[in-house]
Amino acid sequence: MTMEFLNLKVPMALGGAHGKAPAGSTEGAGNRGRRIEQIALAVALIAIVAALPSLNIGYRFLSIAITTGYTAIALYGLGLQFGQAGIMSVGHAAMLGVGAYTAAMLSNHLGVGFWAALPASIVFAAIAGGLVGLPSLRVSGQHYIIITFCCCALLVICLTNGGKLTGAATGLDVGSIPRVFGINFDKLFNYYYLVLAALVITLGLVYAIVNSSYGRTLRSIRENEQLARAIGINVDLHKIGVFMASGAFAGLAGILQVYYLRHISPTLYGAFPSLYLALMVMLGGGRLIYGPLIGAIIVNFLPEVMDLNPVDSRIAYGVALLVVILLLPGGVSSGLLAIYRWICGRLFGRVSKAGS
Amino acid sequence: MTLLTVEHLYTAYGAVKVNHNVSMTVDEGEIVTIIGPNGAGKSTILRAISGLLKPKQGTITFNGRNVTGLSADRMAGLGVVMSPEGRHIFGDLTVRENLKLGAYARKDQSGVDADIELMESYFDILAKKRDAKGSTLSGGQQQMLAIARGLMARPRILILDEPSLGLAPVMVKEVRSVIATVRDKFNAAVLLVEQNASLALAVSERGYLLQHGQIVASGPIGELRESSLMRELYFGEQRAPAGE
Amino acid sequence: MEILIQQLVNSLSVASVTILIGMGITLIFGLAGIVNFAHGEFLMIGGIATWFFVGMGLNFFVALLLAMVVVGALGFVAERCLFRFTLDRPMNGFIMSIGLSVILQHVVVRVFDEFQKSTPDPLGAVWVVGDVHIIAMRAVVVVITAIVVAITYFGITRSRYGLALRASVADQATAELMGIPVRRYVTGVFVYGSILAGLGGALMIGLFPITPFVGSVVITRGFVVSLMGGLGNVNGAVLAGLVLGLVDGLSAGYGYPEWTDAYSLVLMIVILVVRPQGLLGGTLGPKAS
Amino acid sequence: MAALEINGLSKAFGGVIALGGVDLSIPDDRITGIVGPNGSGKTTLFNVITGVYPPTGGSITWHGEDISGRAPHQIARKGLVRTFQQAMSFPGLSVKENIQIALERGSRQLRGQAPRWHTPEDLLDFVGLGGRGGDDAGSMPFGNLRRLGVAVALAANPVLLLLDEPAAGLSDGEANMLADLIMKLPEMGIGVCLIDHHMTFMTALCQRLIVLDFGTKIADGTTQSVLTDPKVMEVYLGGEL
Amino acid sequence: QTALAEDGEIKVGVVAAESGSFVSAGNTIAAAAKLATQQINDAGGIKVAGKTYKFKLFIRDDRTNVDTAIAAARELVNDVGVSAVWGTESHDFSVSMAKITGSAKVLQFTGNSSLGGVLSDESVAKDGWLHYTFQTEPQEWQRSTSTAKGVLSLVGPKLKTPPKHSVVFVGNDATGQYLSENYVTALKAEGQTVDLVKYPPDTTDFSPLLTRVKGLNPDVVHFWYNGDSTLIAFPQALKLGVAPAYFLFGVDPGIYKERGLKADQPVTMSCVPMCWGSAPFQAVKDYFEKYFALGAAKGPQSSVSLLYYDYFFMYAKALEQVGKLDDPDAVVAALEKMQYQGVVSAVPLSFNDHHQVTFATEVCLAEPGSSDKFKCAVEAPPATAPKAN
Ligand SMILES: Nc1ncnc2c1ncn2[C@@H]1O[C@H](COP(=O)(O)OP(=O)(O)OP(=O)(O)O)[C@@H](O)[C@H]1O
Ligand SMILES: Nc1ncnc2c1ncn2[C@@H]1O[C@H](COP(=O)(O)OP(=O)(O)OP(=O)(O)O)[C@@H](O)[C@H]1O
Ligand SMILES: [Mg+2]
Ligand SMILES: [Mg+2]
Repeated sequence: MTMEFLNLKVPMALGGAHGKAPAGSTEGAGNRGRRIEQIALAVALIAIVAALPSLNIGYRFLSIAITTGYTAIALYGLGLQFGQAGIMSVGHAAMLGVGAYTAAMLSNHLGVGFWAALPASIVFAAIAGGLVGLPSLRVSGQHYIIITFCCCALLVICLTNGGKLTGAATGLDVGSIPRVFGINFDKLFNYYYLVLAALVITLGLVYAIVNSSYGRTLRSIRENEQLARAIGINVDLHKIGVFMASGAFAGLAGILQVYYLRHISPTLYGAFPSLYLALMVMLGGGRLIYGPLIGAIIVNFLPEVMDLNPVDSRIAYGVALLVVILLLPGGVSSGLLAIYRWICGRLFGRVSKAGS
Repeated sequence: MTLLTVEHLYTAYGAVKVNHNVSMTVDEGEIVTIIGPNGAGKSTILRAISGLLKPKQGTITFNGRNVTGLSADRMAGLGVVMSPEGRHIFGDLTVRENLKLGAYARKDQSGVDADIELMESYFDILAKKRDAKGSTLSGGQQQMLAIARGLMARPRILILDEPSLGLAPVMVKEVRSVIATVRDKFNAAVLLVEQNASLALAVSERGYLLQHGQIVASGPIGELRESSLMRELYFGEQRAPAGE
Repeated sequence: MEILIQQLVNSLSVASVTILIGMGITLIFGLAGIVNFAHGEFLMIGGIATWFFVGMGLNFFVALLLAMVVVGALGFVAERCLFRFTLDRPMNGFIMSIGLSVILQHVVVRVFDEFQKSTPDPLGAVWVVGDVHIIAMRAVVVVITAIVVAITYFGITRSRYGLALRASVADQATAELMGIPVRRYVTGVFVYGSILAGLGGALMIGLFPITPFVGSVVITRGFVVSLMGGLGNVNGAVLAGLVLGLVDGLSAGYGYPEWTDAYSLVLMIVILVVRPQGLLGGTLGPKAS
Repeated sequence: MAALEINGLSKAFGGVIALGGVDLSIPDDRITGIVGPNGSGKTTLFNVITGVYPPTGGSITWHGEDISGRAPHQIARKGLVRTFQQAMSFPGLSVKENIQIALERGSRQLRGQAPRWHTPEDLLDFVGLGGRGGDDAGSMPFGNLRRLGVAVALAANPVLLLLDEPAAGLSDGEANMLADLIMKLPEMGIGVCLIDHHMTFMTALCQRLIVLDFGTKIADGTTQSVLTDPKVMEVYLGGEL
Repeated sequence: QTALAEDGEIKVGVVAAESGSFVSAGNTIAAAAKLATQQINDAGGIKVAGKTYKFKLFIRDDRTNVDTAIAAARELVNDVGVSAVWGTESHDFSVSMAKITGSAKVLQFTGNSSLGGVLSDESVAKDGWLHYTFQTEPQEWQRSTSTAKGVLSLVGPKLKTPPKHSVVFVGNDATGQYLSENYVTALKAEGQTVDLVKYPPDTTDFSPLLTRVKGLNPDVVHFWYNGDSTLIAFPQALKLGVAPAYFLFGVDPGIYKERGLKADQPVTMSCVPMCWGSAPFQAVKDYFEKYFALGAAKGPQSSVSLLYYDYFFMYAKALEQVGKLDDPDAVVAALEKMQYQGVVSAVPLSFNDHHQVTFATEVCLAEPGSSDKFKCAVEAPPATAPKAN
């Protein structure tokens, strides 16, 4: 079906609602100059972020940076699922929950520590992602969104009533991460670097996926399932695949979270955290490589920056969100990118040709 | 009497300019065809006239009234009705409901049922599939429904974007007679974009030839068919460069 | 036996508030193509407004009407200033509505406070039949719901508006070509749905106290009802509301009480997987590609 | 035996019998045309062959293998690739990426041959969309969209290409260019089965025509003989061409 | 990492929810902390080794978000360098925070009843992770027993036959799960047969569950733990005629009166820990007068402030006793031994060897048919944990 017929923007499924890929999106970044630009940007970013702790930024800031880091990891999974395959979920915290609870239960009942639990958390969350994804093969976008919300609520109910196994409503505690190479992860700095490393790996993987033929396959499903099937793409398999990938990243985020908080309980994985995850992806932009990271940074740091009276800050926060969504429908990252391209165009006297 | 006047029309999608300085008229009861290669901007002119797309510049006058920039629903209320390219049937609604919606802007709801019967007599498939969902119709059946739905509005001017698309030859002939009927029975003008040469030439009186968004020739259809561009386009006598 | 009858009576009243919420959502979601997560806050504001007007000395039912007006106006402003601009990107509208819900909650906290608000029971009467207690206010809620359902059914489903709205949500441009003033109708549906939320909130505070945070508790049920019944389908919302009410009543009465919420969630997932278009079928909502 | 053998194929939608027991054999080294009145079951035939709908009865054999009831992607991987009557693309992506996706898929089903097209640009040139790779597939004019549809299907590396009304919306001139393109396919080892109502286009391309009416085959033979068949003239052409 | 006071200041911190879903409890902590530190400072501060110090209070909002709570704790402990922290009011946050405060040897006072579940010989021992954490809510079996005794003794005379069958109706969340166990045991120890019905947190329409309770034919229904939910459920219960008598935990007589609640049945209620609507002791009355004079809101949760107030004075006293500011271990030891006559209790406050405070709970009875006539009792806390018979 021709989508842009009649030149009225056809409302797209709740699932794939970002409209056209913004200029310069990671999708099909073929151009060599752009790739160099991207690598330079990534290196610069990592350098800055790695240098942060030595700038004496304070523990509060560092703590929030850690939260931002593992949240961003989960968001990258959601970003793959939403930005590439076009299937949104507002129950994503449940996947984090599976990762976190896997680690906590292994530690409490079997005495398994962080490093051994790490792959288990990732695998279990991936499986959970695949299972929760199954209904999406039958129901359409917005119906599926509500199903994810309900799955998340169900998980919370199960964890709350899980007795000793899940620690019920009180939740579970975990110990510290065993040292490797003498690194003590109880030190906040070291934990920060651990999360940072995980984030960099995530970023690399996501970048590779998005720019691989697999990424293109996902996008084809997002844009037109029927056509994708007709050229031989196994749509169902890839949908479940992306849910599992998305779950795997959430699992990684989950285990990092539980060993940071050292104590978890079901409410951490309920409706509200899930909504916030969806919100962060939308805010940052699901399709650009830095979108999820920017979303996580905004949501975690904005309340800090706007440290008004708490009630006022919430109101201001909500208003800021409305303004961003209205003015930058592709997310903040696409807005930033547009500004960046504009500046480049000005500086180098060349009009960016991207997307024209 | 001139029914529709388009003067110095410019259109664009964002930064992409499509039509430049297009001027044309349609008289009452007249059948006019716009002809032009793929991507020339034919559909875009129709969108601008029917109110789906705001012109960048220029005026559109209908029945002596300046209607530039009016929304599509207002235009439909005035009697400017378009049956869009690609059918756009409401797939979830039944054939009958689709027809009823066609008459939405009409004030005389009493006449609607009679008109539905009339449409069913023009296209008997619509009677057979009365309660079937739009999406289950075959491509050609949908096309017939789209034309009938446009007629249901009893328009002053009916705008048809490629009405013969996907119709079997026997049905193309049917459409030809329906278009004639529109004028004779419904007293309406017809503005047509049509790639099927035999249909366009058979029904229309006048034509505009469009290339690169601009009108390059106009006149009685018999004269136009002799123009070289027209021959090239409709009869493939010379190759037009691809991808225009 | 009395307990069972009492549970059935309860279910009916639980169902009616659910139906009111679900109907507003099903119309806004299914026919205006807007996913409004702040619908729960609209309801909360309906309740708080009622509380405020009752506090000013007005009769409860006068306050209820005023609350409907207030929430209707709120809906009008929200649609015209916000959702209008995201019609083509429902997911953005959805996220925006989350922002709106945060704002509304905290504006209420700011203007009043975060504590529970309650009004005295407007009727106070309880009819005891056998050992079954029928609370007068709950009976009134059931009756009002029935009236609203009837009005909505005939106003939207039976009239040509219903058809026009279904067409608009399926294909906005073509609907406009048919002469349907899509934008105006979308506003109309949104405001009507909001008024229903206002009514729901007012009736709710007639039954029990509410806090500024009650919206997020009821919203899920609203979405569940609208999807279970079929988007945009008034009958569907009624049926789904009754089913949920019954499931809640019976599972609370005879199931494991701590799993009460889970029964309806599982039921909904099963229904949607078996019948993706909902029990009675509906629109596809914001156009699915 | 022809590559695609269809025996007693039927498909009913509730009470509507879209296909009522069709026997066909379609070779994969030639161009075969299918015509018929609107609603006669042509698209349904393609839909059933490519696995969009399961058949109600009958069998479909592709190179000796029964493929009825298989999933669409499995059938596509066996070399039966179709286009859609409503021209389709991946609208949010660039034209180039549209083709690249299909090329990558197709290159996994090479069946021992060398790839025909190495880059999206090769294919774009082939269908006459050269230089349009950067366009957004969602805002293309109709005619180009049709070409893109054909290009995507070709990229998926078909053995038999099923085209549903590829010339709809094209003028005679444009249809001629498309015909030239399709004409080249059998030489390249791609069979074509084609539905269209554009008769000059069909007569130019097909030596053999199959005519469906009410879900049954009413004629099958050389184009010349079919088009002069009085029954076909009556139900389909509505008199002389 | 010990917090050293400079310029005669002792930095102390509060982490509480000033926004988000726990806001109504969280605000009371901040209010109590401001009142206590202001009083201590105005009265001349704390004298340590001949020098006078004043409390400098750092209040951090956790936005009812555990990540923010942790960031706030990290900031207070590592950046600001406080020597003690008060808060938070929710279990998960307290536990996560304790892991930060504990390893930095910063004292933490938290009025979190379910913390009792992790305070053990091991965890509060010298190298245990809760060595520096003190629970400022009474041990649950104490509160449960004194409450159960109080309820039954007030309700009993009002009923035709002494109550035998109690139903405990409780929210199924962390606190609810933990608390109800103890209360059920306490009721059983008082000779009751007990049924426990848990409702999902956030329930708004309780009628189906209350009808279930009614079907159990209880003599007394105990709405346990969450005052806000109780205030929603109780009027519904009255209309459904669920039981001949009720107990409302966490509902203050002040609220009962303000809401104009009224019942033909005897209704008892208790507060966490003392009621502001019908304060049993003059000290408590005075406290609430000052507290509300500061502009704090009157709500079901107002009393929670008392779980934090006294401990500022205890901490100040402990510092004075130790005579050093840089020896948290000595401060802990001093607190472990201390008897302090606070506002919240008629008998001196003291911590047991699990760092849990001991005091009694006040229970009030609203006279049937009235919303403002109360009869209150404070049962002395029992010496040992009850055993169900
Ligand atoms: N939604 C859109 N956004 C951007 N550009 C568009 C959009 N729709 C059409 N265009 C561009 O406008 C130009 C004119 O398109 P239009 O659809 O009017 O052509 P047409 O003459 O009707 O062609 P056809 O015969 O193929 O239907 C084309 O170059 C097309 O790419
Ligand atoms: N999904 C469906 N549900 C019900 N009926 C259907 C469905 N799909 C097709 N039909 C019916 O089957 C018949 C054959 O339709 P089909 O689309 O195959 O026709 P066609 O030969 O391709 O016609 P056209 O030339 O108009 O495209 C039609 O009567 C159509 O209404
Ligand atoms: Mg066109
Ligand atoms: Mg067809």
